Formats: sequence, C-alpha cells, structure tokens
Amino acid sequence: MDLLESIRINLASPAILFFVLGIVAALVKSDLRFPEPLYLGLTIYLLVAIGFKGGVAVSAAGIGAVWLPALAAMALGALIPLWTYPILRWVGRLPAVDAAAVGAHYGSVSAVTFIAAVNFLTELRQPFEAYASAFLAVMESPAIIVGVMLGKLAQRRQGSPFNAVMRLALHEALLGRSVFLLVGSLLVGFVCGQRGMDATAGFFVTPFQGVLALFLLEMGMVAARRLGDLRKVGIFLVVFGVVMPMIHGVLAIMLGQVAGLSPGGAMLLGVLAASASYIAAPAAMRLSLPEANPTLYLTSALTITFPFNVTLGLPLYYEVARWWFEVAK
Amino acid sequence: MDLLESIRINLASPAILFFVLGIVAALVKSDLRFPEPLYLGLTIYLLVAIGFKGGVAVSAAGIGAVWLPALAAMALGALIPLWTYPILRWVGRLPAVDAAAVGAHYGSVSAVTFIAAVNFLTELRQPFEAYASAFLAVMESPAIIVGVMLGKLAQRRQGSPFNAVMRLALHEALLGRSVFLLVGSLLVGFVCGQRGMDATAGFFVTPFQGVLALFLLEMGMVAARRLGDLRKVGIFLVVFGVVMPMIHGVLAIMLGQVAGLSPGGAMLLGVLAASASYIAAPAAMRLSLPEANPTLYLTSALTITFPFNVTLGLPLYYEVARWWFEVAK
Amino acid sequence: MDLLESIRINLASPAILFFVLGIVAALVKSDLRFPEPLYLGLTIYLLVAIGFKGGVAVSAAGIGAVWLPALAAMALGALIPLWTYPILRWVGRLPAVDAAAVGAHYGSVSAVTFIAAVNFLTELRQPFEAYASAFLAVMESPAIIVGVMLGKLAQRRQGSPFNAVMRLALHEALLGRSVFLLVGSLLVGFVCGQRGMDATAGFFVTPFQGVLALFLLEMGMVAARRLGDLRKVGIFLVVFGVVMPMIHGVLAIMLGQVAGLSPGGAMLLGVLAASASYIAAPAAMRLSLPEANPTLYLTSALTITFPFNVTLGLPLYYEVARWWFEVAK
Amino acid sequence: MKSPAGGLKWQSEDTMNTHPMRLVTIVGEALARERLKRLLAEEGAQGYTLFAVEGAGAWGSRVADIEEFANIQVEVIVTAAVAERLLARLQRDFFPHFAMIAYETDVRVLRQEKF
Amino acid sequence: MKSPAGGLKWQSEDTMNTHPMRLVTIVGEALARERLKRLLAEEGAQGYTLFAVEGAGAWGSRVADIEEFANIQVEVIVTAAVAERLLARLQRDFFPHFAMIAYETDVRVLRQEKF
Amino acid sequence: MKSPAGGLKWQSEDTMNTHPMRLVTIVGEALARERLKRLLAEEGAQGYTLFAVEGAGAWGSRVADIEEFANIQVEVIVTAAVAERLLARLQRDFFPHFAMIAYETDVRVLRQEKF
Ligand SMILES: Nc1ncnc2c1ncn2[C@@H]1O[C@H](COP(=O)(O)O)[C@@H](O)[C@H]1O
Ligand SMILES: Nc1ncnc2c1ncn2[C@@H]1O[C@H](COP(=O)(O)O)[C@@H](O)[C@H]1O
Ligand SMILES: Nc1ncnc2c1ncn2[C@@H]1O[C@H](COP(=O)(O)O)[C@@H](O)[C@H]1O
Ligand code: NA
Ligand code: NA
Ligand code: NA
Repeated sequence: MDLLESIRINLASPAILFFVLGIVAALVKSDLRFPEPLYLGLTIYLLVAIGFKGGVAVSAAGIGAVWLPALAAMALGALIPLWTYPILRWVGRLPAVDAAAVGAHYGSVSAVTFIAAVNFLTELRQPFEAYASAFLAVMESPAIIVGVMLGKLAQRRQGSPFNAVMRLALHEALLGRSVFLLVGSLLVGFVCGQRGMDATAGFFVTPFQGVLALFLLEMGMVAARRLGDLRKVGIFLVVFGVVMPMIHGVLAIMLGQVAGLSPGGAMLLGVLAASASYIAAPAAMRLSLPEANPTLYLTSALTITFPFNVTLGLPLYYEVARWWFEVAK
Repeated sequence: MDLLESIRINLASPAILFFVLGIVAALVKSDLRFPEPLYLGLTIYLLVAIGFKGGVAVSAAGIGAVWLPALAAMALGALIPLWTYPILRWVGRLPAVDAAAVGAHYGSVSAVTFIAAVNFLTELRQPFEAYASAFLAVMESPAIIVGVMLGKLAQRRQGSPFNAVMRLALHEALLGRSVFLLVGSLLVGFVCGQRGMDATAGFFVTPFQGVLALFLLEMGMVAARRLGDLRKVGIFLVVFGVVMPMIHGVLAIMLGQVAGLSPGGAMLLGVLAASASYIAAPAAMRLSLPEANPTLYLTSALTITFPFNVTLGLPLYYEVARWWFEVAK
Repeated sequence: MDLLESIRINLASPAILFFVLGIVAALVKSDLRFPEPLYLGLTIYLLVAIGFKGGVAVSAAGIGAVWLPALAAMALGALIPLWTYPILRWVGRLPAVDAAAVGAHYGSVSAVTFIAAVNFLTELRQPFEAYASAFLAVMESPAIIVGVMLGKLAQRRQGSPFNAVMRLALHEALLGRSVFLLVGSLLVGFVCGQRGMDATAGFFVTPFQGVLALFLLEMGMVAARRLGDLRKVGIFLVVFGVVMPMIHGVLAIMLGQVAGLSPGGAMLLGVLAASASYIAAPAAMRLSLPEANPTLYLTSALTITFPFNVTLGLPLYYEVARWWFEVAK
Repeated sequence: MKSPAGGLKWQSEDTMNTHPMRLVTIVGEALARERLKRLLAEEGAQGYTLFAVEGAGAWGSRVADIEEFANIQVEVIVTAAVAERLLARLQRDFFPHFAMIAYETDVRVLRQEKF
Repeated sequence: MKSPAGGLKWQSEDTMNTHPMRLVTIVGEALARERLKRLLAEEGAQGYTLFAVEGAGAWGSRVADIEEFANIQVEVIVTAAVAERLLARLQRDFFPHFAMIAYETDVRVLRQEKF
Repeated sequence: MKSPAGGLKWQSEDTMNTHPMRLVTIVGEALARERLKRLLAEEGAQGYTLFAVEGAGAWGSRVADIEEFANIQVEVIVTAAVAERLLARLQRDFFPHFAMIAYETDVRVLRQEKF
C-alpha cells in the first residue's frame, strides 16, 4: 500500500467524509447548527473516552514502558515554540507576541486530530501502543506555558506583571477543561484497569468511532466558518500551517522510533507533534497574552493545519512512519 | 397474522409506548422537558444514522436498482400537492394559500414516521430494501417547492415578488437542516460503503431503536401540546388528516410494487407518501408563504396525521402491502 | 471477601472514580462545566433506562412476586419521616418545618445511588431481583407527601391553606420529572416485556454503566460545590447524614429478607432506604414548604449522605446483607 | 408642550410609532416558573419572555446545571398599572420564599394595543 | 443647563464616559433569524446580541424545544435614527407575518463610536 | 416638586415601592467570564445574572457553539457610584483586550437594600 492508497482510504472514512460534509454545510449556509451543549457533550465524551482507554492501556503496559516516550513527547512539545518563534518573528515578520502565541499552538496538540489518527490506524488494522493517549495528555500544556513565557518576555515593558500572568497561564494550561478531562480520565482508567474497561466498554468503546464522525461534522462547520479569515493571515501563515506540521511530524516519528515505539505508536507521536491546539491554547492565549491577535493563531491552527492534518496529514505521517522504520531497521 | 395482531404488536413496541407516555406527560402537565439542544441532538443523530445506513445500502445495491423507485417517489411527492389543493380549496373551503401550504406538507415526508416504520418491520423481521432511506431523502423537497409555487400563483397580486420567494423556498427545501443531513449522510454512506459501516455500526446501528424510543417520548409531548388547536382547525381537516394518508399510502404501495420493490419496501414507500412533514415544510412555509396559517398545517400534520400514522397507520399499510402483493402476484 | 475488599472494589470502579474526579474538578476550580441540557439528557436517559429494565423484569417475574416487597418499600418510605422528625426536632433542635423537610428527603430516595448500587452488584456478579427498580419507582413519593403534611401541621397557624399546599405537593410528588419518568418507563417496560428489551438493549443496556460513570463526574462537581455549606449545617446534621442511612439500610435489609428477597435484592432495598432524595424532594419542598431552609436539606442529602452512600455505604450494605442472610438462615 | 427639558429630547417618548410601557424583569429560582406564569396571567400580562440564566445573589450562586437549582429571568411588558400590581404581589407572595429580584424599566413599544 | 428636573438627576445622561443610545429589542420566531440579521445589517447596525428564549404571546406559547417553533430575542444598540428606521421596517415587513414584538429602551454606552 | 415635565410622569421614579438603580449590561467573550465575576465582586456588586448569547460585532461573529469562542451577557444591578467605577474599569482593563461592549440603563428596583 502506498501513499495514494492511504489517502484514498482516509478520505473515504466516515469521519473525514462527515468533516467534508460539515465544510459544505457552512459553505452553502445550511441552517444546520450544533448548539453549544451538544458540542460540549461530544467533546467531553471524546476526551473522557480517549483518556480512559489510555489509562487502562498504561496500567496494562506498566509505567515502565510509558515514561520514556512520554517524557520525549513533553520535551518535544515544550521545545517547538522555541524554534517556531524565530521563524514566525523574522521570516514571517509577525509581532513578537503573535510569534509566541502561534508557536504555543503548534507545540500544543489537538485531541481530535489524535483521535482521528487512532481511528485511521484502527481502520487499517495497524497495531499501535494504546497508551499513546498518555502522550496526548502530557503534551497539551508544556508548549502553552513556554509560549506564554516567551510572549511575556518579548513585551517586558508592557502590561500586567509577569507572575500574575504566569499564574493565569499555569491554571489554564493545567486545569483547563481538556487537559483536566484527559489527565483525570487517564488516572481513572489507570486505577480501574481492565476490569473497569469491561464494565464500560459499551459506552467508551462501542460507539466511539461513530461519535467522532458526528463530531467532525461539527468541526467541519467550525473550521469552514473561518475560511474568510484566510485572506487576513497572509500567505506566509498558510505555508507555515502546512509545512511546519510535516517537519514536526517527521521529527517526532524519528524520535518515537528512538524511544522504542512501534510504527503505529511513532506515527501517533508524529500526529501529536504535527497537530496544533485550537481549544486549550486559544483559551490560554486570550487570557494570558490578550495582546496577541486571535485571528492569526485560530485561523492557522483551525482552518489550515487541522483540515490538512486530518485529510492528507494522517496518511502522510503513516507512510513516513512505515518508510522510516524500514530504513532504520 | 392479521391487522389486529399487527396493531397490537405496533402498539406494544417501546417506541409507540414512549410516544403515548409523552402524550400523557403533556396532558397531566408533568414538568418533564426536553431542552432544545437535546431535541436537536436526537434529531441530528436519527437523521444522520438513517441517511448513512441508506447510503451504505445504496452502494451495496447499486444505483441501478435505486434510481427508478426513487424517481417514482419524487414524482409522487411532487404530485400530491396538485391533487390535494383542489380538495382543500373547494371541499374544505380553505383559503388558496392555506390549501397550497397544507398540500405541501402532505406531499413532503416525516422522517420520524419513516424511522418508526423501519423499526416496525425490523421487529416483525419483515425484510425490506435498506436503501429505502434514499426515497426519504429525495421526497422531502419536491412537494415543498410545488406547494410554494402553487401558493404564490394563487395570490399573484399580493406581496413579495415571485422569484425572490422561490429562491427562499428552494434554499429552505434543498438546504434546510433535515434535507441537508439526510442527503449528506446518504452520500457519505454511499462513498464509505460497508467498510465505513463496520467502523461506526456501534453508534449508528446498535443504539438506534432505543434512541428512537426516547425521541418519540419527546414527540408525544410536542404533539399533545397542540391538542387544543384541534378545535381551531375544524372537522374537515381532522378527516383529511386521516383519510388522505390512507389513500396516499395505498397508492404508493401499488406504485412500489410496479417499481419492483418487495412488500417491505413498498410499505415504506407507502408510509412516506402517507406521512406529512412537520419540520421542513412548516419552516419553509413560514418563510416562503408567511400568509398561510400555521395552526392549520401544523395541527393537521403533527397532531392528527403523525399520531395516526405511527399508531394505526403502520400496521394498516403493512397489511395492505401484504394483501396487494398477494393479489398482484 | 470482606468489607475492606468490597470497599476497595467499589472505590476502584469507574463510576466512583469519576465521582471523585468531579469533586476534584470543583475543588481545583477547573473550568469544566456540564450545561443544563447535558445534565438533563443524562438524567432522562438514566431514569428511563432503569425504569424500563425494571418494567421488563416485573413482567418476567409477574406482579405476584413484586407487590409485597413493593408495598413494604412504600410503607418504609412513608414511615421514615415520622421517626426522623422527632430526632431532628428535639435532638437536632431544628425548627419544626426543617425537621419535616429533612425527614421527607431521607424517606424519599436517590435514583442515582440506586443505579450505582445496581452497578456495584453487577461488577461483583452478585444476583439480584431486576424488578427492584419498581421499589425505586414507588418509594420516591410517599415520604415527600408525609413530610409536607408534617410540615404544614407543624406550622398550622401560618401561611397558605393546607389543601392548596397539599395539592401542590401531590402534583410535584406524583408528576415531578423523576417520578413520572421512572413510573412511566416501568409501565412501558412492563407492557413491552422481553421483546421490547431485545429491540432496545443496544441503547438502554449496552452503554448504561459508562453513562452512569460520566454522570457521576457531574454529580461530583455538584456535590462538591456545596462543600462550603457544611459549616452552615452544624455537626448534628453531618452525623445524622451518615448514621441514619446506616440504620435505615440495616432495617430495610431485614425487611427485604422477611419479604422474601434475595441478598442482592435486600441490599438494594437497603440502599433505597439509606439514600436521600436530592432532586424530587428539594423541588417539592421549595414549592410546598418554602419556609424550610434549603441549605439544611440539600447539604445533608447531597453533600453528606450521597457521597457517603456511593463510596462507603454500598459495600457496607452489601456486607450487612450477606451477614444477615447468613444469620437469618 | 411635551418636553420642557431639551436635554431629554433623545428619550423621544413622543416618537410617531412607539408608546411608553413598562418592562418588568424578574430573576430567580427556576422552580418558581409555573407559579410566576400563573401570577402573570392573573395580573393580566398578555405575554412574557423567559430566559434560562446563571446567577448569584444573596441566596448563593446558581450555576446553570441542575434545573432544580437553576435560575430563570422573566421579562414582561405591561401597562404601568399592571406593573405596580405585579411588583406588589411579587414583593408579598414570592420574595419571602424564593431567591428572587425584580425591577422595572421604561420602554417604548410598537403596537401598544398588544400589551 | 442640562437637567432642569432635579429629580431626574440620577439618570445622569451627562456622565463623563457614557453616551445616550437606543437599545432596540426584538422578540419573536426563531425562524425569522436570518431575515432579522439581514435587516439589521441593511439598516446599519454595527452588531447584535441574540438569545434563545421561551415565550408566550398573542400567537400562542413557544416552548423552547423544537427550534422551528422556538423563540429568539435580539438586542441591538443603535443611534436614534437607525432605531426609528429599524422599528418602521419591523412594523411593515415583519409584524404582519411573524409572531414578534419590538420595543426600544434608552441606554448609555461606553465608546459611542462603536455603534 | 419632583417632575416639572408632566409628560414624563409615566416614568414614575416616585412609585411607592421602587427605587432608582443602575443596570449595567456587559456583552462579550465567554472566556472573560471568571475575570468579569472577579471584577464585579471587587467593585461591590451584590449579585449578577449571566446569559449565554450569540452575537456579532466589531470583532466578528460569535456563534454559540464552541464555548471558547462564545459570548456571554452579564447584567448587574448596582448603585450609580458602583456603576461608574465598574464602567471605568471595564473601559480600562477589559476593552483593550476582549471583544466586549457595556452600557447602563436606569431601572427601578424593589428592595433597594439588596443591591
Ligand atoms: N445585583 C444583582 N444584579 C443582577 N442580578 C442579580 C443581582 N442580585 C441578584 N441577582 C439575580 O437574582 C437571583 C436571585 O437573587 P438572590 O435572591 O439575591 O439570591 C440571583 O441568582 C441572580 O441571578
Ligand atoms: N407582553 C409581553 N411581554 C414580554 N414578552 C412578550 C409579550 N408579548 C409577547 N412577548 C414575546 O414575543 C413573542 C411573540 O409574541 P406574539 O407575537 O404576541 O405571539 C412571544 O413568544 C414572547 O416571547
Ligand atoms: N451594536 C450592538 N448591539 C448589540 N450587541 C452588540 C453590538 N455590538 C456588539 N455587540 C455584542 O458585543 C459583542 C462584542 O462586540 P465586539 O467587541 O464589537 O465584537 C458582540 O459579539 C455582540 O454580542
Ligand atoms: Na503540536
Ligand atoms: Na407524504
Ligand atoms: Na431513603
């Protein structure tokens, strides 16, 4: 199977097709709407289910097998803002605070992209480390914290005192809804183990892939509603939003291989590195770096990188992982 | 098995009993409420699930098997307003615009009635063409468009220009929430095929019948809240709301047999013809024929025809289909 | 297996761990929120599912097997306010109307506690009478009615006329959302029987335990938000909220054994007696005894008794039931 | 001469189409919903608008998650006479028992005859 | 001299930062949502705020469960001139066909230039 | 002499039970929710009411689907003095960073001592 075939399979999966349907709904101005409580319910379900399953997997594999790649994942997340900052600042000519904010988004992760990747591997019957959700859980916060620090340092003279802002950023990065649910459910799953999974699989596993498909319908609408902002962000960010994910993806796949993951697990680490946060990071930025322009980071994370990743990115990272594991063998 | 036995089985099914429970809830003024997001969530789920399953079935059967009965279904839907109009106008003495609006409702279809019919056949283990949902998808709009045209022609001298109104009507008829979800999910299912179904059956199939039961609880409340309006619509519309569905049902069953459907599939076509829209059509009428009186079309579609169809209509159309296929053999 | 082991198993179940996670969410002020429609959706699902399953079980066991223990359950519920009243009034020195209101809460029941107990028995593979949900359905109202009568008698000279208030209380006690859904679904399940269950098990059974876990996440937040009120209610109510449930639980287990239940069924009856209502009863009290102080009854039912029961109470009542059935053999 | 106070002209209670009327706003426990509706009907309000809200006040904070502990806001447009009766009855029958506030605002409506 | 009527001083339309403006409130069928938005844009409103509400009025009660039969409230802050045009067009184009009411209130805004 | 302007009599700021007070309304990003609550507490508001709303304004349209990009409206009844402090702080601390508007309305409350 080659790249084109992988792309074909991904594009013909229910999740991605419903994502496209959502984009169409927004473009033709259908009156379809997901009211906020419904959106929130789907989000909570997906985060809890993925966290819980990950926790059960960690308890099966043992902490010993997980801590090293998890640490590598965290380090990668924390470092990404450091090298995207100069690129955004000096190549892209973004204001300092915007460079910091955008970097934070690309160091952090998108849970939905990760879940779509898990879906993709499941459809292909490609094995992967089920505890990879633990990487998702630990990779969301570090880049946010680093990004806010960068942003505050860059505008030292201005605004609110550094410590107060960092407290806000830490609270948001560590206790924001998505991090809290992911980490919390991971711990719950870890304590329950397989016995807990047996009791709740009818809810956390059976309908999972279908719920994701429905959720991507909504995400398609959310992303497409911002298509108009593409013109505002300029060509540089559009290129950045496609190229950087590929670089980060490849880098993380190699790192994953070094850390001892299987091709499937390394691909998931690649997806995490490649993905950009569009929930936790924007919320943290609005509160901790309110001077940064949300149009820049939201449009690039949500309207460029997210659609790229779930459509073409997933098969791409998958083929890279397979190729790299061949090469590195 | 005869008609009475069919009725007994239908009335003792969870879906219909929960519908009755909903009616009771409204009558005794229980404080039970389904907030709008919950209602919307259930609707979206049911439409997406039925559309998706239908699409998978179309891809299995091939377009070749589907296009002829689908065309027949569309034609039937488009024609119904043409012959109900004179009846409503001159027998029922309704104003022209109301005659057009009511006719549009009876030519269009009720997805929930269709889903209840699928449920009914499933419980009876009666086989049917799974791609029948495609008929549902294509039958919703034509009658709405024909009805609005009739209404506008009937009041030529008045109001807003014909073209502007038809644009509105077309947008609502083709891109309104339910049509969009049904047609969109049908296409998604068609592209995914069985592989996509395998991945998502735990969500789109496993809980489906139970969700319908819960939804009918809500529909019972919605229908019963309008019981008071029965007095306002007059005896003619009450009779019309029971008799016309039976005529349309029988007609469509014969048509289905001619078009090569099985007894189960023909019964489903009968249910579609017999059912009256109470979501898409009212929305389109409010916007395109605002001069029409909503009490008339809502009460007849929602409070007379819908309850009649799901309780007595389903077993009736089923027995008619069985009898007709005996006769016509 | 002894008490400690039972406690360990219960505390390590997904439901209870998610409950603890909810408490943590509230304590660390995470921005996690369950909007009302989501809460309402989960409630409706849980009540309908447990009622429906109970009804199917009643139809399998026959009314003959159910009526006696159900009557015992009702009587117990109605009597509890009568003996808690003097304790609350003269030992706890509560105002008369508050003593009546708190008593009503402890005579009535908590559906979620009951569902958690069913979960617990299921995980332990301990058999129980599935029709025990019928006890849940009939035990919610009697104590509310008795409590309101007590409260109105105690403040005869004051306020609104006795009859008007009792009508309000009866309406709320018999037609309030939770009673209506439980009793209604029980009837639906009873009429459908196993055939109806087969059709809808994918919704009412498969995901049930997982939904409960998610719901307890929310309940943990709700209970913990009132932790600050613990100081306001005084040490007496804290002790009352832990000791009275144990007394009622033991009493009801013995009663259950006399009424011919199995150890599992008797334990469920014990859980019902031990539990305190925090939805139906508070609503009825606000409307029928508005002079009673909601901080007292809400805090004791929701923040003391509910957490105690679902964490330590369940294993305790289970071990008591096993011991008593040994002794009484 | 309607308005001697030139500075108040912008209030234009004399605009062609609009008519002065009172908007009574009530915020409080969702549990009082049915009773409030009954009160409005009794006092002669011709309609009302109801919002699900979150709130905090003297009786503590009312997060919008459990309906039984939730808040609603009811807005009702009435004549001055009805407004006064309404507020008086709220004061007497509702405030002692429910977490609730009420206030009135001057508004100008289209189609006075509706209210 | 702004306010000859001492008793009206508390209305302080002359506060340092705030500027008089009109708040137009429209309550009615959710189905009119897109048309209302178009109307607001046409008449020059710079923004709006929209609430999902439950309500009852002359056209019957609108429980907030089925969107197609639900209610919305739209609030929009505009200048007096825009308010008048808006109300006139509501009266003419919307009231004959939709269950709907509208009224205006005097408010004082920060940052007048936004509206 | 309270009201020299006869035509303004219907405003009845002198009704028996009601007392003039300010209603401050704030509409803006849901993300500012906790900060707004803190501000209200700091400036001495005794309560508040909060609505989940949809809206559009200078910072673009805020559909009510994703909480992080959603809108809230906060209404708070306060004395004139608190209203002024509140508006000043909103102007200074919130408007530069958040999509937000604020305005005040004159209202008449029951039970003045609560606010
Ligand atoms: N000062 C205030 N401003 C706005 N809303 C208030 C205020 N005080 C109370 N409320 C609302 O009225 C409800 C009942 O208030 P209370 O009776 O003080 O608990 C609260 O939950 C709030 O929604
Ligand atoms: N007197 C009133 N006070 C407040 N809201 C009202 C009033 N009358 C009508 N409404 C609102 O306006 C909507 C449409 O009113 P109507 O056209 O009278 O049915 C109703 O559903 C209510 O939400
Ligand atoms: N003219 C207006 N009338 C009513 N609400 C407005 C208006 N302008 C802005 N808003 C509300 O205030 C929010 C923030 O406005 P803005 O800062 O202009 O984006 C918007 O999302 C609207 O909900
Ligand atoms: Na990343
Ligand atoms: Na039809
Ligand atoms: Na009890």
